[in-house]
Amino acid sequence: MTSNSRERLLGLFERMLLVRECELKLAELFSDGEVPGFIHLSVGQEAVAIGVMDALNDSDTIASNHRGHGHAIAKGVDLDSFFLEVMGKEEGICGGRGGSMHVADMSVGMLGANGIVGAGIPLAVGSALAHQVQQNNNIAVAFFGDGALAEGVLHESFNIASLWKLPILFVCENNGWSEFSPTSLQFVAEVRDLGKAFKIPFRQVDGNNITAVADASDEIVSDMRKNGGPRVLECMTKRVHGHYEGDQQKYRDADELASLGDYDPIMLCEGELRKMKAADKDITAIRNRIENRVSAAADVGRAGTLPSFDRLLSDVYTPVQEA
Amino acid sequence: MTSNSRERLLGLFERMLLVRECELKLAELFSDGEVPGFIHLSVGQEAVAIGVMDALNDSDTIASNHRGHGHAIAKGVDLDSFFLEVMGKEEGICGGRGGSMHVADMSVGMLGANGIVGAGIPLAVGSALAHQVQQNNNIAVAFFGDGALAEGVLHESFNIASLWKLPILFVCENNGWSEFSPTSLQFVAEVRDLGKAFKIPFRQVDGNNITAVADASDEIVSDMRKNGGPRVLECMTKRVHGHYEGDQQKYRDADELASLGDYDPIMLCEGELRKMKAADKDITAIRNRIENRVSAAADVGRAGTLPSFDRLLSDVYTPVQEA
Amino acid sequence: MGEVRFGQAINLALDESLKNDPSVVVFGEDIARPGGPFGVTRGLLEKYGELRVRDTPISEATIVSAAVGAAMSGLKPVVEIMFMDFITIAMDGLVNQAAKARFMFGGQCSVPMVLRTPHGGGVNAGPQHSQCLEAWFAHVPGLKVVIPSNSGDAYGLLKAAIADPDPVIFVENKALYAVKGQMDDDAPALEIGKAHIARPGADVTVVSYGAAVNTALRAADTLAQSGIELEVIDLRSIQPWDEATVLASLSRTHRLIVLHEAVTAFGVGAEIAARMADVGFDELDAPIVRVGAPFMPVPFAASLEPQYLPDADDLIAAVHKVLA
Amino acid sequence: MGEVRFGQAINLALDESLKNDPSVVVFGEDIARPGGPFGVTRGLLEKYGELRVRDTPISEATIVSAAVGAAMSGLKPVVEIMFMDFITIAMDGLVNQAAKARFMFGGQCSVPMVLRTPHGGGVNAGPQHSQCLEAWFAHVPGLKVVIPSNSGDAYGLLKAAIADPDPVIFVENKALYAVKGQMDDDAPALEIGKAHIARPGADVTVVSYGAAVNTALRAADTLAQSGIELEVIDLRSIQPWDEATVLASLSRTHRLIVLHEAVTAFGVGAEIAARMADVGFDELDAPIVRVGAPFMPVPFAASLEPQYLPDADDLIAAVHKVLA
Ligand SMILES: Cc1ncc(C[n+]2csc(CCOP(=O)(O)OP(=O)(O)O)c2C)c(N)n1
Ligand SMILES: Cc1ncc(C[n+]2csc(CCOP(=O)(O)OP(=O)(O)O)c2C)c(N)n1
Ligand SMILES: [Mg+2]
Ligand SMILES: [Mg+2]
Repeated sequence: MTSNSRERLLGLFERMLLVRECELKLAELFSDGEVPGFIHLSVGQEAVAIGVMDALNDSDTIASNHRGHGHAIAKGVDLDSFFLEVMGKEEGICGGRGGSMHVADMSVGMLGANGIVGAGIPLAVGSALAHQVQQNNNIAVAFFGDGALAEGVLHESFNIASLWKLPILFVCENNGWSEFSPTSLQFVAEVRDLGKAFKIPFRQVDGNNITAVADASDEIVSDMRKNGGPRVLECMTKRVHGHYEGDQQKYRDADELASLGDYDPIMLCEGELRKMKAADKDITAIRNRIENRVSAAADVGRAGTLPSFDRLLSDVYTPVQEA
Repeated sequence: MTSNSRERLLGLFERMLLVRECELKLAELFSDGEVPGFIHLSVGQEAVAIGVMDALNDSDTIASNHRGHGHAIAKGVDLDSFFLEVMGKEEGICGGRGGSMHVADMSVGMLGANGIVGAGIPLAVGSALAHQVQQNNNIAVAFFGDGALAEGVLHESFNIASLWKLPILFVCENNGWSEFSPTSLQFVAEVRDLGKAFKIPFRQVDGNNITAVADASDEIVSDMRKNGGPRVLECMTKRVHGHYEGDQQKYRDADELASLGDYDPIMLCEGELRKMKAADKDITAIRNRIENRVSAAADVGRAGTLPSFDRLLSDVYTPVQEA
Repeated sequence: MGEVRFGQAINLALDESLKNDPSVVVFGEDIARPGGPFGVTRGLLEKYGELRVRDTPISEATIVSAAVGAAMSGLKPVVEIMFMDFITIAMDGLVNQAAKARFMFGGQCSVPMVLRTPHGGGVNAGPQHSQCLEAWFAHVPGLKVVIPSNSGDAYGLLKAAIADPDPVIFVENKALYAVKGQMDDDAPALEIGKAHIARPGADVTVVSYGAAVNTALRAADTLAQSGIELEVIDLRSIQPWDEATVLASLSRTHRLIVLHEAVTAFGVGAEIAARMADVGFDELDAPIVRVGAPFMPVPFAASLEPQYLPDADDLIAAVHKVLA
Repeated sequence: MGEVRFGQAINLALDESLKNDPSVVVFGEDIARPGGPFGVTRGLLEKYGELRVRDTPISEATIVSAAVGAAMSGLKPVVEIMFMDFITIAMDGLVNQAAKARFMFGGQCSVPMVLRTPHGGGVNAGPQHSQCLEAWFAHVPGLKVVIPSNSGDAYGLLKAAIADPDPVIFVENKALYAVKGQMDDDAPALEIGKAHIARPGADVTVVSYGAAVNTALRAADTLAQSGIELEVIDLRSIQPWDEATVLASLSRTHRLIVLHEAVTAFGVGAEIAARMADVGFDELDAPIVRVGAPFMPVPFAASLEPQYLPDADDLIAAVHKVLA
């Protein structure tokens, strides 16, 4: 263990904590009525977003799903713009038109969260196609849950990606649930076997172990940049909050709910850091930094202005450039 | 080899020949301008339709695809009504509204050819669901080509059929081509591996060997009736004519085209029959019987009346029953 | 029976249909064990068992096409698509299979299935969870499209839809689920294709359907105070739609407005207006005005969605326009 | 350049776009090696190579959504859906992704893609290979829908569609592919949203698009012999559509007919008629009549399809009606 690896883990820890604290803050704002609509939190799954994104460049692209806050933050969406968007403000990254399920930031290759389960998968295929045509050595990543495995576009996308050797990484965040139904009642195949059938190299990792996710992603992504072609990464993880904020999760066993804490990727990471002899004060400093950063962003969110309707029509189509 | 098995094979031979002669007659009628639209012939693939259907009862259901003449005839659509339909006549099984790509006969469980690649697959899933709910011990069969493997509904249907243990037999007629493109440029997975991934028992047979198809189908179907659940049967076969009648097949190697005769299921079956010491006169009698039957049906087709438009509107919706 | 919520009325209609007809089955995402994303199917699994009430994987295309195949094989499936926006994934089963089977097979079979799905905004669900896409289906010969505006109609129309031999898209405005309304056990059965005059009035005919009918009734209350009487027609079904009732009303009022939540352009209102500009032309004393959503996706923000959604004020402005 | 076939005009526009803009890519089923089911993309693979011109598997949903993702990542994809009927499988990519991306992301990106697809009957292709579904897309904010009626327009409009920053559905009537028409190299660039007066006339305005424009022109020839002058407007694009040109024409003729091959009910004609019954009300001297297909799937038989398809006689009957 080098201080190098400790520094790296501290960085990953901080970024996971950022996602966590942002989402807990959103939960708070939501229950205060400051977030319209509904939100899906990725609490407990932070290691996936942070671990995978650790391997990417800004020019790589990702397509996300309804549970996309972590992906957006990890890919580098400006925090203020993120809060402003989820809170439905004019200064939001999408001008308040999309909200939680549609956060996107083209400037960092975040092609959008998505309200349609599975829809991000073929979008990412298209993005990978663009990278291949442009020969820019970028890769595209599709993030999707175990529930999305049942959608036909997954199958089509695996096939086309493999057939065309597209630079796409399929990341399945398997948290065992799709809404209120367990995966076992939803999908009979193992992702591993699908990967094999479509001749796409597959890897499964403990999605609550940030080092495991980050290391696997690094290896996979450098391999992709060297050798091209698609890859599948399945991250086994846990959804801690309800499907959407406010969902009481009555459909889950008390035992299962009680055990969730044992899998908390941030806690596990902190344990790891302590084993590595990370200094208390460093960890505390990180906690403080994140807390300040998040509460500042939430304040910015609160202070944002409500979007005015008048400008909307002009964004349905691209305005004609004046010659 | 029993005389029993020879009788059986003679029966299968006769039914394959029926499909063949019907299609060759259609080709003739088509070039005479007596068949509107376009038609897709299954010449060379007859063993699949006849072999699978040999295992089914009238109360079993099938959903077919664009290349469905053989399936329809094998399932028992009345020959006159079949010709009348493909030729667009009022007395056709569908009143001339559907034609070649939409032959259906509910009275024999033929739920329709289909103009949409892959669409028959989930229809058959629904039919299997009905059998399961009604606990009638019937099974449903989906016939589809290798090209349909790339459609997402295949994946969804495999999953749901396996999850719900539906009595459905998925029959992939793999003829190596989808329209003008070879399977190798279309689909990277083996059906076998997909079956395995979805935990559906799989079998592959030489689809040009009628005995192989019929025996496998008999075994599979009796197993299904006893033990329930889905099965996959892949029949390796050859498309002899063009994708549609009139297609010159310039995209196929001369060698490949020249070799097609070697795989002819009817010729192979006749060879088998001769090995079994079937009498020449029996085979000749069959040939004559079929020729007469088909030319009589074609004559009926020619003599059919052109549908009149006035009745059409009344079939868009089910007429209200008078009390 | 008194007052029941819209969602509960649907639940009751499903329950009764399952009880009275063993060929009725219900399936969809999270509708069985969890009782439905909006609680509409609660209790059905417990009563009718796993064979007839099923949770499905997230496979909309196959769910809908399987319903078609099941309907062709002796069942009457009632399937749910969780948000109407997701119907984009399931169009083939509806449009190329369910709608055409009877016609293209020469009347050999019917396809007795119902697809229930919620449309509409009002809960800040954003551009992919708020659309009103019913005009698409009204354009497809072979489909019926039913859209109730209140609990009693939801109950009666859903029973009629399930009993109907042909495929019916049954659209539920999600903002209505919690709204209470009168439901009478002994109300006469409702017939698909018959409109209801929700409020008679002599001055302007307002044709509407679904939740927008309630908007129209509110506007009518307001306008009545200044002596303007709206005749509010609740179409109840938009395919088929009750042209005779609309034309008769227009012949009394000579002024027509169509109101719906869907985008105005190329929406359901276009057909009503176009038809009346033909067969009702001689009755018209004023331009036909349509009130609907502007030509844009449904925006998310709390400040935007209410302005996007057509409301009573928009209708009142239109009334003043046709009376000008 | 003289006379070229409609299909060849499209080929030329694709060729030129591929040549001039390295970000243009073309993909679809059997479009590369085989040159397209109608031969429209012949030669493009040979000229521009496998990276930019690709055959796809039969996976319409992914083909279209991949085009959206590619368009968001720097390409200008032109994809083909072999028959418009198959677009039912690819609706999500168009409606929930392509159409909404720009708006719901607050204008951060455009989605410069074109989806080419043939619609229409006339070749006895039956109920699942003949539909005209363009009204669906005209109802979806964020999409543009272009439908040329002749070779010259096909060439000019396809180039405009590919250059357009937003998603365009480019609809080609399959009965036109072999039809020859004038194509001028030095014709001015065409602008999406501008209609063309295909024939001026004082008596009745006939608004149409696609192949039906030619039907209108034939009817106009016939009627001219009895002294009735139709003004035939070729919309060229139905979303956006050129309301100003239609209104101006109506203000001259005071009579309006809309003609298209699609099913009349809830079709494109409904919007044109509805709009004119509002903004053009004072100009109208007669009912607005729509001529389109009856409310049924497209029948297959040789005796049925011609009666199903709206033709010059149907239009002439409508003209007599509005002049009565
Ligand atoms: C096409 C579509 N179908 C259904 C839904 C409703 N829905 C939203 S999330 C979800 C479950 C998704 O499960 P999974 O993919 O495992 O993601 P998770 O919520 O577990 O992160 C469903 C059914 C949807 N948004 N889109
Ligand atoms: C959804 C859809 N996409 C494309 C087509 C056009 N098409 C008709 S048949 C065919 C190839 C099918 O190949 P396969 O399934 O192998 O059947 P085969 O023709 O070989 O019997 C295609 C692409 C279609 N009819 N439906
Ligand atoms: Mg999940
Ligand atoms: Mg094939």
